[in-house]
Amino acid sequence: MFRVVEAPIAVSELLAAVSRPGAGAVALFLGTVRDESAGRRVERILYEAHAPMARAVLERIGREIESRWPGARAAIVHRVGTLALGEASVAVAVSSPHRAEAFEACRHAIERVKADAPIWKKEYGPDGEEWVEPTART
Amino acid sequence: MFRVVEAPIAVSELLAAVSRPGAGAVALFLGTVRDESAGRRVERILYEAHAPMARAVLERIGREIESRWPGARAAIVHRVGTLALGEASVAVAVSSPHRAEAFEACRHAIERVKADAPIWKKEYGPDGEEWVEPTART
Amino acid sequence: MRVRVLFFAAMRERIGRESETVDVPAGATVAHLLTALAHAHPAVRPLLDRSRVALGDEFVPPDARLSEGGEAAVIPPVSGGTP
Amino acid sequence: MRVRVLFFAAMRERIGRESETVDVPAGATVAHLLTALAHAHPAVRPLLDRSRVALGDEFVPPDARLSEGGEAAVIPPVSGGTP
Repeated sequence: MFRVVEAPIAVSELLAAVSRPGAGAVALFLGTVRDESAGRRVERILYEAHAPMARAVLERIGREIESRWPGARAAIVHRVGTLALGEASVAVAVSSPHRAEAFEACRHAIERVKADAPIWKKEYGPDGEEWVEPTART
Repeated sequence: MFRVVEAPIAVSELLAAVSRPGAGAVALFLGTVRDESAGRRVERILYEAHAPMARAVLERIGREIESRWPGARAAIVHRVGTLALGEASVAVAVSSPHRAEAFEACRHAIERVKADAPIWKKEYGPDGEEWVEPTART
Repeated sequence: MRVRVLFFAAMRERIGRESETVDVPAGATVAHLLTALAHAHPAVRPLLDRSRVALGDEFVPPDARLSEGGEAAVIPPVSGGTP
Repeated sequence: MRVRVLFFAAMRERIGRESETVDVPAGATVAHLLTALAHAHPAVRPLLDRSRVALGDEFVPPDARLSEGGEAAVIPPVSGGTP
């Protein structure tokens, strides 16, 4: 499951998508809208995507995960539109026979999403609005 | 939320328990029943706990996580009873301002659960049943 | 003095009960209790040797003192969590 | 030849539209296109300098060739995912 969606992300769908009898571990990551960014208050965030390419990039990342960690199965969903505090912008789920690989692969996938998915965010707060550019901060 | 439960684990409850406005990341880990263990086929697993102590140990691990990773919030639930293939035996959720800490703390928590929670599993398969002792294999 | 001992998992199955009451000398430690259990149940001695003991919610060392009417849990190697 | 160019996010807002059609010489590359865009929209030049270009679903290098009637997406620094 590799999707760019407008509705809230359904975590249970990702978990179901990676479920398999040989998996003993599932690692799930959610990126959520927080109330602060680089010292500024944030009230909501708009996510915009080059949707068809973004979907293809998410799928490519998933296939990469599955070939690099044998037995792993991945699902990645990114949401677009205006998100309130606490809402999830991105979800990555990876199942694997053992837990070390599930964690590593999930971590790798979210780093790849951040680096290469054509998706942008604009933060809105009391001080105005701003398109965000990536920084070195994790 | 730190619990030993008999009913299926409700992931959404753990996610809700760690949700907070300052969190930009949530890492969730699920341990699931897989169809193979040390080369033997597995059909189901019985989990047994020293429940009151297990609950206290889960809570202690959670507090430890929250003090070691400032801003982190943890939830840990372990299920007991007979579980079918694919069902989750344990769930750990950790929210944190940033993702690196969420992953690290979640990983740390599940290692601690495995080491110290007074919970045991008995695997059932075509070759019989066996209480499992831990090995070095992750 | 009398101490209630709780058994779990493989230990519970091999001993055939979930708990029993053990008589130990006043001032006895966890180490004393384990010795008494090994004598009473020689078949589980190897498993006892790999077990920890908890008083209440805490693992305790072998020199921890037991108390009259207290409860001690024998904790064989744990295997919760995940593969 | 004519190439359709897609703009997103800050680039889209500053240029004021989601796409435009650009005339480039036959056999032009992505580098040619970026030069043409920089001339047409000098205000976004710094942002263009930090942007990548995608043809279809793939990022391509500056020497990739454009094709008549094709579509090229200007991808400013991405910030999806998470804080």
